[in-house]
Parts: sequence; structure tokens; C-alpha cells
Amino acid sequence: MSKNVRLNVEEDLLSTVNELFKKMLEKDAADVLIVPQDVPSGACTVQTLVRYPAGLRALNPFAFVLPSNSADILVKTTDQASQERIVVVFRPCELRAVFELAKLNQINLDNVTLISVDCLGTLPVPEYVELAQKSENGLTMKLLFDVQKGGKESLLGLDLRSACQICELPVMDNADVSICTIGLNLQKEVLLKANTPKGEEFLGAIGMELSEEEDPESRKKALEQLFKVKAEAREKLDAQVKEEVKDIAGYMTVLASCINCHNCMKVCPICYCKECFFDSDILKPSPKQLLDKSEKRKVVRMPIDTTLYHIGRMNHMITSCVSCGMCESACPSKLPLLAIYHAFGSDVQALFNYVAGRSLEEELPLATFKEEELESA
Amino acid sequence: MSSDSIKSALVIGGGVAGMQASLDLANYGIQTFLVERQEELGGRAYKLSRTYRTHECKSDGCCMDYCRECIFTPKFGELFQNENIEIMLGTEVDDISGEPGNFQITLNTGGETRNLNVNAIIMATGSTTFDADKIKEYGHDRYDDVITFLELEKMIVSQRGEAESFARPSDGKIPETVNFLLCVGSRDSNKGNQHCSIVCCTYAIGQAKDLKTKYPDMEVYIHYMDLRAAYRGFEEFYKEAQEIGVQFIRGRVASVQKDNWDLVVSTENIDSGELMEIKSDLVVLTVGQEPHRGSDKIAESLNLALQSNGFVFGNGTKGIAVAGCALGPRGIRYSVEDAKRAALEIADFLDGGEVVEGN
Amino acid sequence: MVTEAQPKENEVVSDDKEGDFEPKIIGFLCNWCSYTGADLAGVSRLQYPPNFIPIRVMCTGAVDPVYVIKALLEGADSVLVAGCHPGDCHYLSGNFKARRRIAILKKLLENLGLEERRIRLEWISASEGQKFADTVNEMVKETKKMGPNPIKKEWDI
Amino acid sequence: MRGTSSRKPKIGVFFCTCKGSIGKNVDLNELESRVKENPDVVLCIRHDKLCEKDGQAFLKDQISNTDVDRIVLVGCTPRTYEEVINKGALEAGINRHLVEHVNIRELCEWIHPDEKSATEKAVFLVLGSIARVAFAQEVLDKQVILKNNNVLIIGGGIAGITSALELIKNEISVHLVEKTDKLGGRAYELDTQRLSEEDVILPNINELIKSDKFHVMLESEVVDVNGTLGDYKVKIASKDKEEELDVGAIVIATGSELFDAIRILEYKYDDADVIDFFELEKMLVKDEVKVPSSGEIPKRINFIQCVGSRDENKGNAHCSLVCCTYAIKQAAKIKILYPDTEVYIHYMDLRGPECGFEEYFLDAQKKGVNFIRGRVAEIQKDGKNLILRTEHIELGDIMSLPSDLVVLSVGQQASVETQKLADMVHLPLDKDGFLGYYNDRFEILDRRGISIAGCAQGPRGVARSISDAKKAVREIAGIMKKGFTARSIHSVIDETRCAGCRICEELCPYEAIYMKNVKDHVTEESRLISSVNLAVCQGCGACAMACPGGVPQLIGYSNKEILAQIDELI
Repeated sequence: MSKNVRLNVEEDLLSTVNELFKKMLEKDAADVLIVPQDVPSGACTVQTLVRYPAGLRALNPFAFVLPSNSADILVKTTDQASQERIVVVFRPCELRAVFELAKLNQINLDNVTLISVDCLGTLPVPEYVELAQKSENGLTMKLLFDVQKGGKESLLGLDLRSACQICELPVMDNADVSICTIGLNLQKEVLLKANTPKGEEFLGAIGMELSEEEDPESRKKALEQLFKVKAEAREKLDAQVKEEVKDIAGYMTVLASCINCHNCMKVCPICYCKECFFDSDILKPSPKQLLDKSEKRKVVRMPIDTTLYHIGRMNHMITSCVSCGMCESACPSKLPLLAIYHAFGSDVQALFNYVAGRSLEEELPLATFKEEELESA
Repeated sequence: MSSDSIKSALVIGGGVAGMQASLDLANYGIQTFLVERQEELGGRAYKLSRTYRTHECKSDGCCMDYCRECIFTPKFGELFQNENIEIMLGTEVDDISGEPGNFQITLNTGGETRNLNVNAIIMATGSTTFDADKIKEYGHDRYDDVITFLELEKMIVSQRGEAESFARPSDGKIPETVNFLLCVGSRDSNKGNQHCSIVCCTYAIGQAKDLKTKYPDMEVYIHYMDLRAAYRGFEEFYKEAQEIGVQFIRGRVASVQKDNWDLVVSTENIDSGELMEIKSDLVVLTVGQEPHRGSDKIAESLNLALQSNGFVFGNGTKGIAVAGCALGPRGIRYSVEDAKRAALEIADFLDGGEVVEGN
Repeated sequence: MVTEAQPKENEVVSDDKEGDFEPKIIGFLCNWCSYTGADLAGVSRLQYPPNFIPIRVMCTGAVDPVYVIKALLEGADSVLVAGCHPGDCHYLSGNFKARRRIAILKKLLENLGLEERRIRLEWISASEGQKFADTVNEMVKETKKMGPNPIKKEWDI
Repeated sequence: MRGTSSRKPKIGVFFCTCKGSIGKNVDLNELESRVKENPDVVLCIRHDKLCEKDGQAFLKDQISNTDVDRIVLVGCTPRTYEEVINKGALEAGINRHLVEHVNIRELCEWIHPDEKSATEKAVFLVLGSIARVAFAQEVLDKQVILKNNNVLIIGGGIAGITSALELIKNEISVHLVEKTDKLGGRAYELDTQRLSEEDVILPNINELIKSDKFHVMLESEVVDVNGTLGDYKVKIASKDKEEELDVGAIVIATGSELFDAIRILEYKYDDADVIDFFELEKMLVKDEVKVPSSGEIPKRINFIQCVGSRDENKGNAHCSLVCCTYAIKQAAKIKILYPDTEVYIHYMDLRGPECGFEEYFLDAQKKGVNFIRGRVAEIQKDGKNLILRTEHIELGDIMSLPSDLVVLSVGQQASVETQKLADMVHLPLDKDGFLGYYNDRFEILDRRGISIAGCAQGPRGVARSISDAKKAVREIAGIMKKGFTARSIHSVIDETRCAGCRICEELCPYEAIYMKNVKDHVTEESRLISSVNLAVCQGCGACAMACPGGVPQLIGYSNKEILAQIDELI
């Protein structure tokens, strides 16, 4: 059972959490924070690197927007020799990506304290921006109360990103520390949990007294309800996409609008290669080859190798896909990439009893093998 | 010996040992002359349909059971390619004189003589197989369907890939009963040689197994005295043969005779004590090995002593090494090992102990 | 491989019919076992249909699934990946690695409606010339039954 | 070497008819004319037997008379002649990686009787290889010089000692680790003069100890091996300390161990008067044999053969090869010492792989040694007397033989040390637990700088162990002094593109991939990227497949080449 502490909300939730993080810097429990803050206009929320307390003005880890998967920031800020103590606040999908990337040796977690927040989902970025510009201050809190209650009035009829609708792990209980909001009276309190010794030590360092209290009933219930809704959505989406791409023709129809921009790869937190295989010279045909191909095949659909790219990329990273949905958000042609990756990925990951990003201990399916397995293959 | 002069060696015998020794010598940078009496390299081993796990085999399960292609043919290629090797076929050694480091050789190719100076000699004259005709009671000289194991190998090779069936010599029928007689001419000081030829058990079992696998209904008997094999893995080999139904009968066969149309193998089963008469469509005599004619002469001119069984003693003078069956009956694996060792010895001698990196 | 025009869904293309459809099968054979097995099939004159075109690779563990995808997208009707039996890999464990990759790929393509049997992973040792010939025979038969690679019906490849 | 970069490839296609065995089913004329249509092909020519001397001369001639810069050879399986042809091409100035072999004999000619389809398939095969060779890159063989050229010998038995002496003769420093407190192993305890067919002269241990190049560690054990040829780090645990040693190569001479006869309960090895052959040998060296319990000269001695050998249930499946010879010689010697003593040898089959065995056997029979065929069922104790119960297979009798002394000819089995070591150095064991499996392939051992000598690879006698050791060491000595050439097919890593995920490191079966620290010259970021140790890389391509980015590539089997070939085949 993890140790936890209830944090009383003084003024409001956001400022309470803002103070909490300030304390981390003031008490020298961290050198640098990586935390989401609202931009001054309030139109969006972005990740920031904060080294001094003064830099913490509008911390907002609960915003209903995720412009990019922040796992990449840790790739860029840590290396083998990293010494600085970094504290990050990430959403569960970002944390899952962090775990995968750590296993892929792209992130050095030695001096990183991972703090997760419960996530109720995010809206597509343009729609959120529009909504935020229309709303008065306090949009995040309004949405938080509203969505938690199951209502969607404040969303003005908008839907969460499909990745969020089907999210399997909206709460992560294996980050060092988790900030729990679901099922709590956020006007009064928020729950901090230390899930690892590192987390306990960290909370101790900023003066928290931990106890071993059970989750409140209301949280258990709320979570149960949330999981149920997500599972239903998941089932529905999986079935829908499997129907849509049930054969090659369906898949090719979906891909027909792909403009081959490779944005899905560029925003994918898991795609860690320095240069994508499918961008490399290996696959670039010479003019002659291309024209020869048209002779051989009579017709060649352009851009060439789009299908190869999509199936190939899927083959490369599907075992590590954490279903954050960044690919789909970034796709200018609105291809249902998240849906496809999720539907196929859960099948593939099931082969190895693996869930991408679930934990640091599970071995990457592609980096190992067993002598006794897949005998029927 | 001055180190910059080109060193040379003569290899007598182009069987598997001679071939390996020549290749190794050449790779050590020694000018090598390979002399073979026959018109073809490869010796007895090349005539086999296949061999059973040798040094040359890629032991990673990659055997296509076609040793001629896999082991020998590439080796021929290498030999004929190698700049350091001169091959003389159809050539006999007439005379050897001189001393280690400086031998004078007289060679005879179809009446033409050639003189050669070499620094060292490897004797790989091999052995020959016992003449089965000498044991009258087995009828090799009288009956078409009594053949030696080498003749059986030849049959297998020539029939491979062409006809599906395996035909016995007399009438081309697929034999229903085959008897293998081991120790023909071996361990028998009266009619043959006293020594054991070591490899025959393995060959006979291999051939029996092949036949039995291809024709599961065929009755295959092996008549043996002791089952011997120097190679590890033999035990499993033997067990496999038993499992697929090859029958092993201990005892020396008394005679093979014709009873009207059929060959009859008469023997006493020593284990059970009963006298047996087995009707047989094909009898295979697993003849042993004995010293090659003329090898004693070469040994003498090299001052090498002979063993009681007529084979050469290996540890002779410096600058002379012996490899393969000239030392006594052995299989391909040991022959190749021998050859490698012999080539090393010679290279060591010619280098004065200096190490030259092998390939 | 010739696609004159985009056929309507479910329309039977002329070369679809079993019998006159000659499939093309690409095979990745490991140098040590399966390629030698194929050689043995040749040496033993074991006939099999000429629809099978081999590519020699050092090890099945070196067969990048991209090759298989590429072959299928280019219009191969089936793909064979053949290597040493488990435990016999010349490079100790290449075949186990291949097994994982191929399993993943199969799952993906299965989801895309491509018959799982279009990709086969077989263990064929150097002495199994007969097994090699049998495998090819079987694959040709099976592929004929499945019909041409549906990818060929699409324009883009 | 001809330059090949950034120019249009000039491909020469050579057809070899293999002395006319290709061309009956494949229409070579049609094939040639189809190949000639390819604009990259500048030469298309036929020969009867390219692997032979004049074929090679022809090949060289054709290459040097034209501006061909890469060749495709169409003929038989590359499994047989690849090396020969590559060598020929190299002599003509064409790197082996710019040569492609197309096998239309085993894969076409011999299996497809229909000319049209056989030819069609051959066309695809040849065009595929032409497409592939167009992207081939010239790679020169790399010479690897070793960092460290000391050699570690594990095991101080006869094989280890011979190895050490041979290496020292070549001025190479030797560290020898022996688990017991003295050198020599079993061989020096044997009455060798009489136990081997030729007079084996055992190497002189004193000469070894005197050498300043010889460092011995007694009562020590190797506990960990890391690194590779030229750079091994070996952890050695002694009684009170653990130390690490840097060596360049390793000779495994851990020997075998004798089967522990106590495992076969019915032979009562725990009885004082039941001994194994090795204990008898120690008595025979002193020219006397006494019954241990009474100190008297034995009147009746029974030898039991195959104790723990050829017996999968209670012992080992394999035959230990030397025990028959030992037993016969021991029996004969007892007969010389005590002509009145009755000596029986109970055997299954009499085996002696070395020449002269038959003479020993006959000699023993002449001296009055009795040979009884059959596996002894059990040894009973009747008061003070031992009684053997066995079936005489030839007579079919069940016999009860009283005996003063029973000698168990125990076989050899793989030692625990060998098995532990095999694990440490990643060498596979054969089914009997020996390192015999790799004995057949000298090259592998030398590439990794690990050689095996003596009984560690399977039971053998003293003479063979000595010759083994000499062979094992000679190759190592050469490499230690002069370095070696890396395998021509190996992996290369594009350092700029490596993201350092280490999947290739995990999947490399030979630990040939190691992580190297590099500093990005722009960002100053230090990161670990993969690097290939050419001494160890065997060229399997597992790393190439492991990497999603296609960063490691196998020479001659790169993605570019294979994808080009696939493109052409369909």
C-alpha cells in the first residue's frame, strides 16, 4: 500500500499545487522542474523548464489540452551523465512513453522524480484554444468539476481526443508520486501518493507527513465508473476500426488521403530513431527506378511507399505504442491512426503479455526472445 | 636452413590425408608437391556415398549427406587453385634419398622420370581394403550378389538421383533381405589380418540404416564380433539403427552359400547359442583395411619402422611425417586430424620452430 | 502483377481463378540450413513448382520484417522465411528472434485482412531437402487456393 | 582495386555451365539475351567450369580486358564454390563483396523440367542479383591487431601443460589456472609407458615452471569471463582472494572427470576392495597390487568395463574409448607380476580405437586373462568375500564369481568446470556435455580467441590430448603475434544515425556489440552508441534486424541491396 497525504486546498486547487511545486525548489528538493503552465493569454498550456520559484506562475497540470507528448523533453534533457535533479509532472500517457523510452535507453531516470496526475482527458488542440479564448478564467477548474461529475456542458459539445476517450490507464500508480484528483472534493483537498521509496523520500523532503490511508470510497467509485466508460469506448472504437480496415482495400482507402508528411512519426514519442528508416536513402528510388516501376506495373500510386511506411512503422514500434494519440492529433488528413494502432497494438502486445509503458520492469518484446514460445508460428 | 629460401615438401598420396596435408602446407607458405599414383585425387573416401560426421563437416546440422559435393569437391577446387601446390597424378615415387632438409626424389609418371629436391616429406600413402576373394567361404568370387561395402557405396552413388530403386547386381531386383558381415579379413590372423579396422562397424551400421530407412520392409542383419567405433555419437547411431529395426547378430558367419536360387548365410548366434541360416538377397562384406602395396618400400627408404601389422610407425625422423591410414586403419576424421598435425610438424621443422600463422 | 484498372470490390479478376493463376512466392532462406536444404532438394532432383524464388540471407534472424512487407506490397503472393530448427541456429539464436518478428508481422497483416498463411516461417534443416520441396509444393497449392495477393488489386503499392 | 563509387555500375555476368550440366532445362541463350537487355550489364559471357584453373584464368582475363567493376556469377550453389570464385575475382581486382552468386543449378536446372518456366525463374534470379550487386559496396578486409597477447590456460593437466610449453616456446606469456594444488592432472599418475600405443613422452613440468613467461595459479578457479579476442578480462577466485587478469586469448583445457562409481549402487564402490582403475594404476606404478582390506596379494581379480559408460540410465550414454585399452594392459601387467592370480575382464564390446589394440588383446589372452562378455549385474558381499553376479552372454549362464579385488573401469565424463566455463564463454555443449561440438570448426574458436584442448572436448588418451593441445595453441600463437583479418562479412554501424537504444546489443548472440561513448560535436551531448567488435562479429545480421532505423548493416546483405533484389524479383 502506497503512502499518501491529503493536501488541503487553501485558495483554489491550482494555486495550492503551484505553491507545492514552489516549495520543491525552495527546499532544494529539485534543481529543475518540468511542469505545464498556462500561457499568459490562457489560450493554451505548455510544458516549461523552471529552475527558480519565480518562474512558477500559472502551473496547470490539469488543463484539458496536450499539445505534445512531453516524454520527448526528458530525452532532450537527460543523458548518460545527467546529474541535475529533475522533477516532472506528466500525464499517464506521457509517463508510459517515459517508461518505454527509459527501456530504450533514451532517458536516464536516475535523477528524475516522476510525478503523475490523474487525467480526465484532453481536447484536440485547436478546439481547446478556441474554447479557451471564448471562456473566462478558470476554464480548467470548470471542466475538471464538470467532467468529473460526468457532465459535458462546459465542453460545449466537444469530444475528447479519441485517445483520451479510450484511455486504458488514466491514473498511474507507479510514478514516484501521483497527484490524485478523481473522486475527491477538489474544493477542499487533493491527494498526494508516494508510490516508490524515491517518491516517499521526495515528499518527505518537502515537509509532507505521510500516512497509510485507504483511498476514499468516492475515489474508488469514480475510478470504477471511469474505467467502465473508457472500456466501453475502447471496445466500440476497436470494433469500428477493425471493420473499417478489415481488408487491405479498406486500409488502402484510409491511407488514400495520406500526404506522406510523416508527421505521425515526428510527433510520436516512441519513434526515437535519429533518422527514420522510411525517411532514409535506403528507400529513395532513383528517377529511373520509379519510371521503370510504372512500366512494370502500368500504374503507380503516388506518393510512393506510403503503405510501406505505414505498415513498416507500425511493425517497428507497435509493441511500444502507448496510445497517446499524438499521431492522430498531428495528422493533417485526420487518418484514424490512434484507432488503428490501438486496435492492432493490443493484439500484438497480448502475444507477449506486454502492455507498453505499464512498468519499467517488463522487458521490451523486441529486445529479447524466449526459446519456448510462439511454437505454432 | 636460411629463412628466405623457398621451402618445399613432398606429399605422397592424394587421399583425404594427403589433400589436407598439402593444403595446410601450402597455406603455411611451403611449396608443396602432391604425388598420387591414381589418375584421380580423393582416394577411398571420395568413393563413399557419404561419410559420418568428420572434421570437415559443418556440425551445425547443415549436412546434406552428400559429402562428395560438400567436403571433397571444394577441396579439389582449392588444391587445383593453390599457387603453392603442384599436383602430379598417375605418378609413382621411384626413389628417395638424402636427409631431412634435403631430399632427392625421383618420380615416375608413365615412364617419364623427374627429379625433385624437397626439404621435407609427408607420407600419406593410405591403406587398401582386404581382398574379399581370399575368404572363399563367403563366395565373393562366385556370387554376383555378394559384394563388398565399397561396391555397395559405388552402387549407392551411381544409383543416386536417377532411379528411385536400389537394384542388386544379379537381376536388378530390390533385395528383401540384406546381410552385412563385419570383420571380413579383420581380427583373423589365419585368413586375413590380425588388427581391427575400426571404421567398418560405423560404415556398416550407416549403410544398414540408410537401407532400412529407405525400405522399411527390408530385413537387414548385421553380423558382428564386437561393435566398435572410436567416435563419440556412435552409441546413439547404433541405438537409432536398433530402433528402426536393423538386427544385430553376434558371431562370425561360417559361410555364404547358394541354395538353389538364394544365398544362405550360416552363422551361430553366440549370444543365444543357436545356429542360424538366413536366406539373403544381398550380402555385403565389410572388408577391413590393410597396408598399401609399396608403402613398405617407401617406409624403408624413409627409414621408418613398420608395426607388426605392416602399417608404418609414425614417430620417425625429423622432416618426415606420416598421416592418415598409412599409420593404420582410421576414418576420415582422424585422417584429417593426422594430416593437420603432420603439416604442423613439417612446418615447424622447416621454420626451425618459428610459428607461421595458419590460414 | 498487372493491374489494368482498379477493379470493383468483389469483382473476380481474370487471374483470380484457381488453376490458371500462377502465384509468385518469395523465400528468404538462411545460408546454413534452409538454403543448403534447397540445394539438397536440387541435388536429389526433387521437383517443385517454379513459382518459388529464393533469396539467400545469412540467418533468419537477419530477415528484417520490412523485407517481407516490401515483398508483399510489391505483389508477392506469399512469403516464406526458412531457417534452422530451434536450437540449431548457426548463430545460436537467430531463429528465435525471427520467430518473434514474424509473429508480430503476421498479427498486423492478419488485422489488415491478409491471410495469415501468406507468410510462413518454417524450420528446414540442411538435410531436409524433401521437407523443403514439400513446403514449396504446399505453399504453391495453398496460395493458389487463396488467390492472388489482394494488395495487387490496389493501385498503390 | 577499381573505384566503384558514384558511377554507373558496370556489371559483368558470367555463366558457368558446370561442364554442361546446366543448360538442358534452362535455356541459356534466352537467359543471356534477357540479361543483356539490362543497361548495367556490360559483359555477358559463358564458360564451362569457372571453378577450375583455366576457368579462373578466363575469369581474370575477361575482367582485366574490360572495365567491369562488379560481377554476377551464374552457376552452381555458392555453398560450394563461393570462396574459390571470390578469390579469383579478387586477384583480378574485384572485391568479394562486388561478386554475386546466382544458383541456377540446384535451384532451377535440376528441379524444373519445364524449359519455359525454368528459364523464366532463372531470369528473375539473375536480374535480382544484378539489381542487388549494383548497390553492393566495396569493403576491404580489416586487419585487427590485438591489445593484449597473453594467453590464459584453464586447466593444468596434460593438455594445459603442453599448451603452455608450446606458447612459451613462441615467447608468449602464459597464465595457467588450476583448480587443484598441483600441475599434471591424471596423465602423470598413469603408468604411461605401458598405457599408450606409442611411447608418449610427457612434457617436462619443471621446464615449464622455470620459465619467466609462465605464471601459475593453483587452487584457483575462473569465475567470470568478459571481453573478446585480444581483450579478455577474466576474474579468478583463489582460496583467499579474487583477482582480475587481462589476457588476449583463452585455452580451455579443463579436461574430463572420472565417473564416480558410487553412483552405481550395485557395484558397491564403498567397499574397500572395490576400486576404480585409477586407484589400481597408482598401485601398478609401484609394481605391486594388494587387496586393500587385507594387504594380501589378490588371488582373483575382476575388471568391470563400461562403469558409467554406454548407460544412459545410471551414467553417460557415450563410450569413453580408452578404458578397454587401460583394463587390458592393467590385466596383462597383473599377470606378469602375479602369474597365479586369476584375472577376468567383463566387457560389453571390446574397443580400442588405436592401432595395436588387437595385439594387446591377444597378448592378454595369451597371458591367461579371461574375457567374459556381459554387463555385471551386481556385486554381493558374502562375509568378507565379494561375489560378482553376471550373465555370461555367450554361454547363457548366470555366473557367480568370487573375487578378492574388483576393479571398476570408470569412464570419463564432462567436468563441471567445463560446463561452467562453456556458459561463461558462450560455447554450446554437445549432448554429452563436452565442448566437442565446436571442435569440428577450428575457425570459430580462433576468431574469438578461445581454443579447446584435451579431454574437455571428449574422452581421449594422453597422446591425442598432447597433439590436440599443440594444434589448438599453434593457431592462437600465430594470432597473438600477428593479429588477424576480420571476417569479410560483418556488421557496420552508421554512428551518426545510432540512437543508442541498445536493442542490437541485447540481441547480438556473440556480445560483439559494445557501447561507445561519443560526444556530439554540436550539442556537446555525450551519449552511448553501438559499435561492432570486429574480432567477435560473426556476421549473422541480428543487429541489422534489431534496429528499426537500419543503423547496423551487414556487409553484402544491406537493406538497400536486399530491397533492390526484392524489387526485381516480382
